[in-house]
Amino acid sequence: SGQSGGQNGTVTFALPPNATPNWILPLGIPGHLASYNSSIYQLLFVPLVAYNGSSGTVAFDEKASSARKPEFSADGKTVTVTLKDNLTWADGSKLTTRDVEFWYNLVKYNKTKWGGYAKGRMPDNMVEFKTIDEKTFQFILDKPYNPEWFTAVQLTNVRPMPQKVFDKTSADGAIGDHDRTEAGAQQVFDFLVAQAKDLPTYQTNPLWKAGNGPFAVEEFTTGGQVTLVKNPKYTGDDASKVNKVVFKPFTSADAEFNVLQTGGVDYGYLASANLNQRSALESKGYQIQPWKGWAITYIPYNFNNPQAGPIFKQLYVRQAIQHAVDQDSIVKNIWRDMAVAGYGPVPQDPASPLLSDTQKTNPYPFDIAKAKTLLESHGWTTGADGVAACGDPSRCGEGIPAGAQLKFTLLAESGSKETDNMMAELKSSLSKIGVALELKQAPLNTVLGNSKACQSTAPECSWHMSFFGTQGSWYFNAYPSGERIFGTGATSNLGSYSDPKADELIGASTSTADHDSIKAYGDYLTKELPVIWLPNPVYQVSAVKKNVNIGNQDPLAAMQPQRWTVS
Amino acid sequence: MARFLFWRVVQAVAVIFVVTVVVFFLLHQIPGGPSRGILGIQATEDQIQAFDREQGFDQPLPIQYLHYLGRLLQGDLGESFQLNQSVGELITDRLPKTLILTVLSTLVALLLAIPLGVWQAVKRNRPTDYLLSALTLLIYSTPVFLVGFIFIIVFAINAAWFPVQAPQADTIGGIFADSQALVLPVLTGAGVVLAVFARYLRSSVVDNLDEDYVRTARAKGASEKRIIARHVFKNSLTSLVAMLGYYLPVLFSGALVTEKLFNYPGMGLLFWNAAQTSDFPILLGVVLVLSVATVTGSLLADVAQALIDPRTRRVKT
Amino acid sequence: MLYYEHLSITFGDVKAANKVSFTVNPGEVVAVVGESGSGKTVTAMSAMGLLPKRAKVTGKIMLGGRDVRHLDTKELRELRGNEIAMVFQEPMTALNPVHTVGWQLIEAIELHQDIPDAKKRAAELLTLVGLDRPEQRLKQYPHELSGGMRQRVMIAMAIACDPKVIIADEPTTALDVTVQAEILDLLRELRNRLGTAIVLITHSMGVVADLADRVVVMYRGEVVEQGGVEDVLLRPSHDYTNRLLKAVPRLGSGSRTAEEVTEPVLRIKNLVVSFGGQRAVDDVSFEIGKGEVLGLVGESGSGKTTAGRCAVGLQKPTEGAVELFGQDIARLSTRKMRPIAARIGMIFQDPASSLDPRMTVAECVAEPMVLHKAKNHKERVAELLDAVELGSSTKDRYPHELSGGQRQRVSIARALALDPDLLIADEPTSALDVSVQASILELFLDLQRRLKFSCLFISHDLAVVDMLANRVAVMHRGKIVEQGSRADVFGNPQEDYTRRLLAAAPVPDPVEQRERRVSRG
Amino acid sequence: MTGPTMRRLKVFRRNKLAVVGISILGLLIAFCFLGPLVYHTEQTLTSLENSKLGPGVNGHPLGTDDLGYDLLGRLMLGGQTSLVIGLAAGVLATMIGTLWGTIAGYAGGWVDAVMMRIVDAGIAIPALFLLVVAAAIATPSVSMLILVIGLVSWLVPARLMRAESIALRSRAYVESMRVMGGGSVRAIGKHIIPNAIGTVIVNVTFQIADAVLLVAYVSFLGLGIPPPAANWGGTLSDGLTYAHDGAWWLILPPGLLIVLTVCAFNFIGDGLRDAFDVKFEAR
Ligand SMILES: Nc1ncnc2c1ncn2[C@@H]1O[C@H](COP(=O)(O)OP(=O)(O)OP(=O)(O)O)[C@@H](O)[C@H]1O
Ligand SMILES: Nc1ncnc2c1ncn2[C@@H]1O[C@H](COP(=O)(O)OP(=O)(O)OP(=O)(O)O)[C@@H](O)[C@H]1O
Ligand SMILES: [Mg+2]
Ligand SMILES: [Mg+2]
Repeated sequence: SGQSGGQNGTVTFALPPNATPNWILPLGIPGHLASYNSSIYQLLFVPLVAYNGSSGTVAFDEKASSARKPEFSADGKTVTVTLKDNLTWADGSKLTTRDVEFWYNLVKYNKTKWGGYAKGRMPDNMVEFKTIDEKTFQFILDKPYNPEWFTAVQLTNVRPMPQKVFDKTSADGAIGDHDRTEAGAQQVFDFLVAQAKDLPTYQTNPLWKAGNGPFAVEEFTTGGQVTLVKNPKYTGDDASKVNKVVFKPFTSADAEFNVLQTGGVDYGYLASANLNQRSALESKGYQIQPWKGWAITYIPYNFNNPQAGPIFKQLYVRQAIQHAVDQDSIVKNIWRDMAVAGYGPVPQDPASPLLSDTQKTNPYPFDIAKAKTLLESHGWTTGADGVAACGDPSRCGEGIPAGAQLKFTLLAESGSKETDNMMAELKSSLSKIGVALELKQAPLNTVLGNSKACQSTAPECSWHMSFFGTQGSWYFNAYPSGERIFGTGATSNLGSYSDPKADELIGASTSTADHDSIKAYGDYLTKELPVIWLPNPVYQVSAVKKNVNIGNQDPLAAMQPQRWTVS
Repeated sequence: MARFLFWRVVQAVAVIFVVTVVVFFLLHQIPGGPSRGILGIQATEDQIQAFDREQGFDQPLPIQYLHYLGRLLQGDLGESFQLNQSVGELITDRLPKTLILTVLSTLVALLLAIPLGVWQAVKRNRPTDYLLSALTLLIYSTPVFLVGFIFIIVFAINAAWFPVQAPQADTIGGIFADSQALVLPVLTGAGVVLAVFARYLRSSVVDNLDEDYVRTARAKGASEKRIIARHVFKNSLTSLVAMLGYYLPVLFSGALVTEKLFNYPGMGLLFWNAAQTSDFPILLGVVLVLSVATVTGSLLADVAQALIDPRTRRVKT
Repeated sequence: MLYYEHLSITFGDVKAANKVSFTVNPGEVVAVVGESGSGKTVTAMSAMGLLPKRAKVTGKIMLGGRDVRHLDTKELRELRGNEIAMVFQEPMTALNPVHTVGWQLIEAIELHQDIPDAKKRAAELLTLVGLDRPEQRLKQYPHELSGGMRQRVMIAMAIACDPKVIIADEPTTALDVTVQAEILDLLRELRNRLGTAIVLITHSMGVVADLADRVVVMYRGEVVEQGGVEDVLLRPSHDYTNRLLKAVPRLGSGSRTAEEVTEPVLRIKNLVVSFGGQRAVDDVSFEIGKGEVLGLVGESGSGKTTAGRCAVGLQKPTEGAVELFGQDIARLSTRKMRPIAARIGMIFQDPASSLDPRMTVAECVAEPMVLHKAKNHKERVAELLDAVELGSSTKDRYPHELSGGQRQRVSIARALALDPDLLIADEPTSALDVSVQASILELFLDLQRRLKFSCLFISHDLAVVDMLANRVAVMHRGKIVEQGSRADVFGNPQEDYTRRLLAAAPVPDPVEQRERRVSRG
Repeated sequence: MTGPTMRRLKVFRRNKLAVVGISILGLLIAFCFLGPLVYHTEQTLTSLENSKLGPGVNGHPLGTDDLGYDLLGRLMLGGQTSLVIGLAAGVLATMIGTLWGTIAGYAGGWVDAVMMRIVDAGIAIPALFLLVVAAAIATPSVSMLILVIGLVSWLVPARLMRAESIALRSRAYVESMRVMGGGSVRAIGKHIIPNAIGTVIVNVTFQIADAVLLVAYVSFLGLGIPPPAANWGGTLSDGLTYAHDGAWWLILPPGLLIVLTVCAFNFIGDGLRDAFDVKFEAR
């Protein structure tokens, strides 16, 4: 069945297991930020600023945005944004600055409930929203910012919403300017969230039919099946070329692969373990297209762990460990080339002008002998049990007692063959330099829950290393700065890495406009090894029917189905 | 009888209470807590704290439990952390699906196991019996996931006799309408218990054939067929049905595998995914529903035995 | 009607029946008697073709002119229930527990007859066997009926198709004498009315005397004597028949006397035991003096065993008190109970189940000594086994390797192991045939005379009690209706129930029994 | 002692399947525990360049798996885990279940009610749940799996033994012992458990077979012992990942070994059931 996909201009897209869409309000709240939610609602409500990497590099995508490229004042403290002229909401009214202000007010007065909030960032860093006219407005910022960073990382979160439909406090309440007072904004926010929590009504609730995007909801089941149809009222310049997109949920990757083999989906995926089936799938009318991710993958060291921390703080130890990771072999044999070796904090594929030369060349290539020498020259000797122990504390480094062993536990995400094998390989190759890893496995959520940034005295600080990157450890917004993962005290800096120089470089990368600042940051952390760098796997290995043209897949893990074509 | 029933119900309620306590406290022994995992790596400290406050994780465990119990007594199973639905909704959504599959699987297993077991009993300790014993054991000892996998590869992908997925409809009518798609998952599910039923029935029929009433029936001039069908069978079946009550948990674990392989989102999968994402309210809800089902099952089994089958009152030799 | 000619049946090496020949004529009742295991049941069953496949059969079994052995399955089925029917020994298990009585009766009818209203016929049959409210009975399950009722249902099933021959295998062993009398009357009436031939297998010479026209005596698989009932019972010619008849205890042959109880070993006061509201024992009081045997008699289910169990603390009384050696056992802790336990012996109703199948005879007998840390087990065990006339070869055998009579002796030896002052013996002989029973009673009397222990002797066999007891208590529906010296109770009963009981007990003399029956009315 | 033992042996030997079961089990044990002494392989260091070699290639009789481990050696190693877990968990479950059920049945009354409601609660909590929680709290290891599997599977033997115990406690030989002044410990230890030994032994074999299967199931769900430890179930479920590649040698051998083990124990169980069945010879 289904040898020719995309019948009647319909494309069926396979969702990954356990990622069923369940949120529709363009304001995300914590816990409902799965990428498929935003992928779907941004097709209904056009974001202010969209980035996309399908052109080959990650760049501003004006067609998918509701504004033209924002302009920054010379002092970097004022952003001026002009909305596009042709976008209208479903009721025919035009998109205006009021709709942006509505969003801003809701976020300003409800920032802690909003999913995109982090202290010091939006809306904290926006001092004022200034309406210039119906189509133009300004954000006044608290200090100068790198325009590229601010647009890519901050403004992408702004989602204009139809104020004339949304600005009410109950389902049959009157539309008003409730958002302009704090109390009113909170009521409106709560009302909208409550509506969004009523999943079974997504298909019928008029709120969700008010959008201005290229698609409209036809079906949104509690089981996670979502059908979007081409929005006939769409007035922008990014109109859909397909009639219908069906997002189909799957209970497991195996089940999806079985369906794929019978041609049951137009745009699906397969595990890299099944890549040998490539020709079989191709003969069934599929094309295999790796979907690269704008991400990096790594294993954090817990620098605050009382025993292992002092060891991890030694750069030579981190260097020795990095030398012992055979990334090329892992990429080739375990990921079957569906991953790219990673040497530093900036995504390496697709290529970007932000990548430093040091990171491109890999300062710590796979070299067991060198790794061993590094350890031995610092006073470590391998014992009868094959584990290196510190024989000379004066050379081992500060805080490492004599007899301390290079024995660590690594808590890794379960459920993926590739990860299992990568961890087994890591254990095996580290054992060759006298580093003993004890592997533990747990579901992703448990791994994350267990790998908290912590004070060394806290009981939850017992973890040594953890891996949660089966699909990439960290996905960047359009601009790959590292303030949230390597900045001192940042929440997602799980291993509590702290280096004043790194903090300085990070600060520069987010506030100055040139690419040198981020390259300098990349160069430093590539050498400093705040984590074990690992190959970054693709977002997914896609299998797409040959008659469905999806263009390049967006490394930011978003989708532009309106640009797909069916022949 | 009424008194007996009353006490058994009281005990059943106590059992369910114990189950909720055990499950609740066990869940909270999982180190790390659910918030970081639920909110994702990108979540900020504030959000994590807000989440913990909202869910009451900052309170002592017994207090949390009392809150849970309080809501439970009002019929509120809570909200899923992650799925944007209430646990009650999720379960009413998924339970019928799993029920369809398990009930059909059990029926099919019984339909196959009954003639098999009876025939083996009639031919006991003869080559046919040995052969069938070996066959049922073979099915029994092949892990479910392998059975399902083989079914899919052979009958769905290569031969294309059946669809690779279980019915995808959301309504019960829709599921039954797609009956062809039910075949493979139901057979896989049946495999789990078929052998157990067949073996159990065989020994039960063998025991019953030794009973004196069989001799009485023969003396009346009843044919062997009639004796098996009308006399022995009913005796063996009542004990088999009594056993079914206790097989719910086994069926449930089997359901998970079938649901995963055949893209059929039921209770097993709901539970499994919740376990993967530390979605405590769902875990608690599913375990609660299952324990109610199991306890009711065993209660019904006990009552049925006490009511229908006077042999349970006799001291067995 | 039915005749066996040189019938032999073997199971492996066991010759269960050897060249058996006898005839049963229409309207005639032939009793088959003989010791346990002599082949009575297998011989009878062979006529129905119901022997297990292992059995090897030679000879002729002629039924209505056809040899049963040469019939095919279908013909056999036509025969069973239709021409020849059987009433099995165990009414408890012979009925299917999950079907109603009506269902099973109607099945028996419809298998052979095409009657439009089988249900009505079934009700008629129940009336015929003397059950009241037949419509209601049809809807009941076997476990809702008493043993006697079940036995009658079995008979109703057997006569459902007016068979020409009925085989009744010990139809009354499980029943007490009053019910037994009713069933025998029923069988007699059937024979008289329908001219049915009846083969009656039984241990009880009283039953034989009551019902049989002719008697066949079997011994070790062979027929040793047959003839008219008066000839065989009154003028036996074969040695075994003689022995058998001698062993039958007779009422009125007892000789023991009663004295005033001075120093009671066991005293039961106003004992009540209820099971779920039903009073199994209802306000019972009695005492047993030193060296005295109290016989406790009464119909089945009257509460004898329950009273005995209370006496040793196995059953908690609902009301009332039990005093052993002057101490109220309800007030005693488990630890204080131990020395008292050492002074009591108990023989259970069923000898087979009171011995642990996984212990040797020596271990079984030694167990009380182990429990009370007595010394010199080995010698004592040998001594005890000697006393109950079990050779030393039995010492290392397991219970299942012994015969019923031997097992009974082991449990007597065990009960006597610590030289008890009180023995509770609950129907110690009910499971045995008369010849074995006789030797055990002999032994018991001998031991009791020598060791002078007190004894509560429970039995529903009046003749046995007559032989052993000093005093007798009669139980009926949980109450003691009469209590007194053996001679008074049996010789001059005051209570109506006692009189009925005595009258219903059949005597093994056909002439006398006929007279008794007539006078009973 | 010789009498019944010999008789049982005779009955057991007459059951041909049981004899086959014993032989298979012997071979399996030899394969897993003696095999590695003869056939040495690398089972800790991975060898990615040698991954998934077919049978016979590079001196690997059964080929290699996805990490380059020699499969034959891996099956021996994995068999040790599977058999040890199966045996230990089966025995543990039966031991706990036997004691628990016997005591509950013997004591009766409210003790019985409480103990059996605990069993009910145990049955009502899905084993899967306990496995998931256990895996989240501690890393799965051989001893942990034994413990968890043992703890989830003692419930059925407990029910069985309770029924036996109730039947046996009212047997006259137990009562007579109590009349003689014996206590509960002796009643349970000397009379009840020995007389239910048939049930117990048969149950052990079934428990072991079930435990072997459960280990496989646990591995399939990713809750098994992390690498480089191996067990048959893990090898099998890993192999399934490559089934579409046609890597049959990763599936067939472990699958066959599991089937053989489970069948062997069940056959033995059947034989033992007959051997301990007093009615058997009468049939
Ligand atoms: N199915 C059987 N298999 C082997 N031996 C049997 C079988 N049935 C009966 N026997 C043997 O045949 C012999 C005769 O048994 P039968 O049942 O006829 O005795 P019986 O005279 O009815 O004794 P009872 O008075 O105790 O009922 C016994 O030795 C018995 O052990
Ligand atoms: N454990 C029990 N539970 C309920 N009812 C019981 C129990 N034990 C005895 N009974 C009932 O108590 C009554 C007396 O029983 P008991 O065993 O004392 O009679 P018995 O006089 O010894 O009879 P038999 O001569 O048949 O041995 C019967 O109706 C019996 O059904
Ligand atoms: Mg007999
Ligand atoms: Mg009694």
